Amino acid sequence: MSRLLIISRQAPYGSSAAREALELALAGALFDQQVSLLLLDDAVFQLVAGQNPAAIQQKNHGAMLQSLPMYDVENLYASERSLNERGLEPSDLILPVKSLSTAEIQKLISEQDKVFHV
Amino acid sequence: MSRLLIISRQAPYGSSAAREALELALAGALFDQQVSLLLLDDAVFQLVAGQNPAAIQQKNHGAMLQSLPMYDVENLYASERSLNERGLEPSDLILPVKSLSTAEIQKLISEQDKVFHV
Amino acid sequence: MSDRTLHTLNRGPQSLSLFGSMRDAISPRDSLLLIEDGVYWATAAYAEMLAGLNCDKIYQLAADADARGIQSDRIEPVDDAGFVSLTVSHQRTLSWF
Amino acid sequence: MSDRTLHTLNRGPQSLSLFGSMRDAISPRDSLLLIEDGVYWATAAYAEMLAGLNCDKIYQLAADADARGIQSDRIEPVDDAGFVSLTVSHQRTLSWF
Amino acid sequence: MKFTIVVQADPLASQGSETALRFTRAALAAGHQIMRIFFYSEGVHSANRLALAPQDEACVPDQWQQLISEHQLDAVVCIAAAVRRGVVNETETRRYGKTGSSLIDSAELSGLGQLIAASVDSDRVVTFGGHR
Amino acid sequence: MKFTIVVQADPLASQGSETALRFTRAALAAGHQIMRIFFYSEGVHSANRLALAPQDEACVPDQWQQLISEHQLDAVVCIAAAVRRGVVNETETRRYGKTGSSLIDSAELSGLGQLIAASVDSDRVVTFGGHR
Repeated sequence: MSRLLIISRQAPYGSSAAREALELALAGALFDQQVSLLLLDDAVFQLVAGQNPAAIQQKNHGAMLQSLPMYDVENLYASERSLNERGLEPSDLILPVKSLSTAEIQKLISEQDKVFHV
Repeated sequence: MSRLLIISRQAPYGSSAAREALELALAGALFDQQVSLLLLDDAVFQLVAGQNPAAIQQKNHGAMLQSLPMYDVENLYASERSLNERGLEPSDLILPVKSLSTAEIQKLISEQDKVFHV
Repeated sequence: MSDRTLHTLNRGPQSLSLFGSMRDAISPRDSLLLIEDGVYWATAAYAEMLAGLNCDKIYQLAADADARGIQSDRIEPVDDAGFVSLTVSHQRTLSWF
Repeated sequence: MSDRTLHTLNRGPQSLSLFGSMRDAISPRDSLLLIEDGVYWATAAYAEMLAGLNCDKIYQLAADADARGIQSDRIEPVDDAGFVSLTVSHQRTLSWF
Repeated sequence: MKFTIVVQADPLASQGSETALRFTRAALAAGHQIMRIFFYSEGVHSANRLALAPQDEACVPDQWQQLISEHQLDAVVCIAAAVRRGVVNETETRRYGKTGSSLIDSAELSGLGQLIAASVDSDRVVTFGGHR
Repeated sequence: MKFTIVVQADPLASQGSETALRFTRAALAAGHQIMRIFFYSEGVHSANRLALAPQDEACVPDQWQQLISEHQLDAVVCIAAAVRRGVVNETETRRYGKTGSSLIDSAELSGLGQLIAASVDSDRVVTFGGHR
């Protein structure tokens, strides 16, 4: 079993990047790898509660994120700095996320076999 | 004759954006419009002297910029702030450019019939 | 009619230099419409940066704010018809992306 | 062999938040390779920001620096073979774009 | 008023092409005239008829094809930007010794002059950009 | 060493696909093994055989086709990312009720599992990204 880290840096909806990061994480989990997902910069907006993309014809990204634990993507991380800069509190978020300091981000990366950035 | 402003914000080579901005400026001039080109942010790197893209199989962007006056694109502008932040002096540049303050950028935009950003 | 430019901005707060160039280019009579990921600038954390823009009115595209779960009472929402109206009431549109 | 990550960065100085995330993620034993528009970080104006990175060595891809007219004596150039060698000598590669 | 719509956004990588679709529909509904829709830069991918979307997803090129046909709009795809990106008709692929086509029926390949001409004749030009 | 190369860059909008080509050639020249080249996200446009370039310019998909064929490399294009972007074979277009194809001969459409499998079996994974 390999340890795979997927890094996402993009907000949902404005581009397909957030969704494609999620799909790679799911693929890793479906192939029985140990997958972690790390959200940096505007990607932490993926966690915002109350998303309703019906009017822009897209699928609810928040709901897709919520389904990750069901597919055994257990490790969902976000940059503490990115969350703080955007004023996002745990109560604003659609699911719990582990907030990481820079030291913890560095440690997480050093523990991986492969790191993807989508 | 319409006054058309083309804004570019991208460095050369890393993407096709810089080149496509230039091609739109040329098209405007060939169709006898009064064309201005404004370089902001990393786009001021388009002006750097001594470009040699042979090894990356691309055309010399600096040489394309130098040809603009021949095609009657006479108004080449750059943000003073963008140039200063990147430490670019007139002697570093492949051709003379009018350096604009924020007030001058605002005035330039207000004088245009149409503004493009490529 | 006074000469005014409508600026649109479609990227979020991580595109800080894009915001900076837009700030340099916007004039006191101009308006700004936040679209797509640009609506994240309407969140409370960026209220001060938006307030620092030397422009007239700021709007957000309602469908994009709704999609992203953004609630902002301070920024006026417009629908697609309102977007069209804004391009009509301003002499030119400048899209920042 | 000590555990090291090779970071590549392909965007220029206007992508400041990308640089910031890379800075957060880079470790003292890691290396950074500037590629494509990333080589603009090797210019004098950004020397202080590069010096502030808490990492081991910094390289630039020679073909990209040449293409852009960037001369930087302080940053070691590597060719494509050197890029491959760096990916071999580091346990993993993380691409910032 | 007369509008020129410029689409520079990749329909997948960015939301801009979909925003442009909604804007164009709203402008038509308000009684405005669309002089031309011009696809440039990554926007040319919006005119790729081979793009396929699952049934529960929007297919942006199909939507452009439908909107352009329904209102008989003038739609031009920048030929220089398009051929390099594989958005082509049979004439172009044959010219380069290949076969096949991918351009939607309702749009034609032409030069940047078509953008300049439409812009000059329009009251407003609205650009929908992608990610840079 | 065994490498997996991930291409996520649009070959026109970004330089990343060309950098990946150079890297792959250099890795082969150094005697390394390329387990798989995987095209994902905007990188799938690198596998569009309909892309046409003027004679004095590089055609990135043609170069990939040539490199993959010459060294008989394993090249996979993410099917979900590709079909939405119009990089398709006849099987896929027919499935969606259209006709035509645009995928280079030397690559096949398959799922993200092919990226995971190759990555796990490789010593190194190197990603070439585009603009975001």
